Amino acid sequence: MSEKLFLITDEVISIQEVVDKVVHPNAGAINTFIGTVREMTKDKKTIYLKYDAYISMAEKKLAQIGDEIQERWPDALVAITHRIGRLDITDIAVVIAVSTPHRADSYDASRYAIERIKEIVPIWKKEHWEDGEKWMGDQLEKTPYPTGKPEGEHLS
Amino acid sequence: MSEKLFLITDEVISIQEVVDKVVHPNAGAINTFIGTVREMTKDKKTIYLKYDAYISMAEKKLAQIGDEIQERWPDALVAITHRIGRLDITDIAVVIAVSTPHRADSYDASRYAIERIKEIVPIWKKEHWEDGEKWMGDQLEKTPYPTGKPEGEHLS
Amino acid sequence: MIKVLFFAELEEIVGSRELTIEKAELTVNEVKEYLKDKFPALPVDRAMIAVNEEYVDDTDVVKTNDIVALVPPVSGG
Amino acid sequence: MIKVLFFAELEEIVGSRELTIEKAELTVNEVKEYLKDKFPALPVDRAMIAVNEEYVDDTDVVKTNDIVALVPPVSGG
Repeated sequence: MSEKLFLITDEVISIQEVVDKVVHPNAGAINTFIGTVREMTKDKKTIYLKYDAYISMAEKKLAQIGDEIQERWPDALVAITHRIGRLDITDIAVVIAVSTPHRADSYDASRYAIERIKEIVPIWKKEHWEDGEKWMGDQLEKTPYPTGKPEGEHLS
Repeated sequence: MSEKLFLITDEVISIQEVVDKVVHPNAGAINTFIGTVREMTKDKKTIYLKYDAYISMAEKKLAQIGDEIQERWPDALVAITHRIGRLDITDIAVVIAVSTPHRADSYDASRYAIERIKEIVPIWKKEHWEDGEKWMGDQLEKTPYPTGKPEGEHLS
Repeated sequence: MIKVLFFAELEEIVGSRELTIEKAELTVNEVKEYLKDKFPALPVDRAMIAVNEEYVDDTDVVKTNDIVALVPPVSGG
Repeated sequence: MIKVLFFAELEEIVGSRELTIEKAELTVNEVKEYLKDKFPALPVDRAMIAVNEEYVDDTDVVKTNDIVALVPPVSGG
């Protein structure tokens, strides 16, 4: 396993290993978010997924999310591992673990992490259905980036 | 390990085992809340804890929380394990795992579960400090139950 | 015969996890009065009462073979 | 020499994960125009641009040995 707090891997993710990275005597609460491969999205049946990433930048952006969390929740410890490659139904794609002294912050910071992953971390999912396949992320073409970078005050 | 979705145990809790109970093809998100033994609470240093429970009723009340969650979030699957006996700093006292198709619900339902555990599940914590010990739960004597049962519309 | 269970701090005050009341029927309130008489130091009014593992009201009735539990404020999680 | 990286759908359209532009300095906007000319089917304006692994503005300048990446809308998590 890797000691990295922010890791892109092509291996199966151990939840325990990610949690272990944030265990601390002053943590009373650890929230984890585990993203798994869902079979049905509306009426479409997924057979498997493939994830691709710009690995070095993705790890850097995950670390940035960790920094953003520690600015907002100074006592938080954060570890995130995202898997790439082929994933089957129920496989784990991502594990986020956040420890804090008290429980409310662990939920809020964990939620912050997954929302930010979906905004700034260069990872892409290709859905494979029985009748086709598609890179996800812009199905509605609702995400143009005319300025060349994401909008929003909290992006850097 | 036990197959029970709602379990009181005196053994070390495996996060993976609790999560495995809620993995499902239609779950895209699993939120877990892990309660660990914190060393410092304000200025007091905990040496270890002991948890006691009314085991049969506690498992029944955990199951009730599962039912309440499925009323509010019909697609949620819930598993909760709480440990009793002696626990040292950083040991896991409770693991809640909630799976849902989409992520927002997994956070909300998990948070609901931990709040309800602290209201209705007959489990008690005894703090052991260097200079004393105390059963927790009513330090401020702010929780009288003159009617013999907890108040609140959502209790049953 | 009604069985009463004590946990946590209450068990320590009573010195035992359970006792038996030799009655066939009592209201919850009567059980509480009985315990207050017998154990003046027991914070009965700060406990919830469960009968057969469900929380009850003071006016509910407890019958022979029922199991009453005093549930002090909980602190799990 | 400026290196440009393509991922996901963009890699499939270009047919390669990377290409090299033989220039010493370009604005981000000039890199985008270059790519639009070369690959008319490439949805350049729906991608974010990163230089050396940080998101940049169209007016930023790219120099020799910099690594530019086209980052289509992400879908991790």
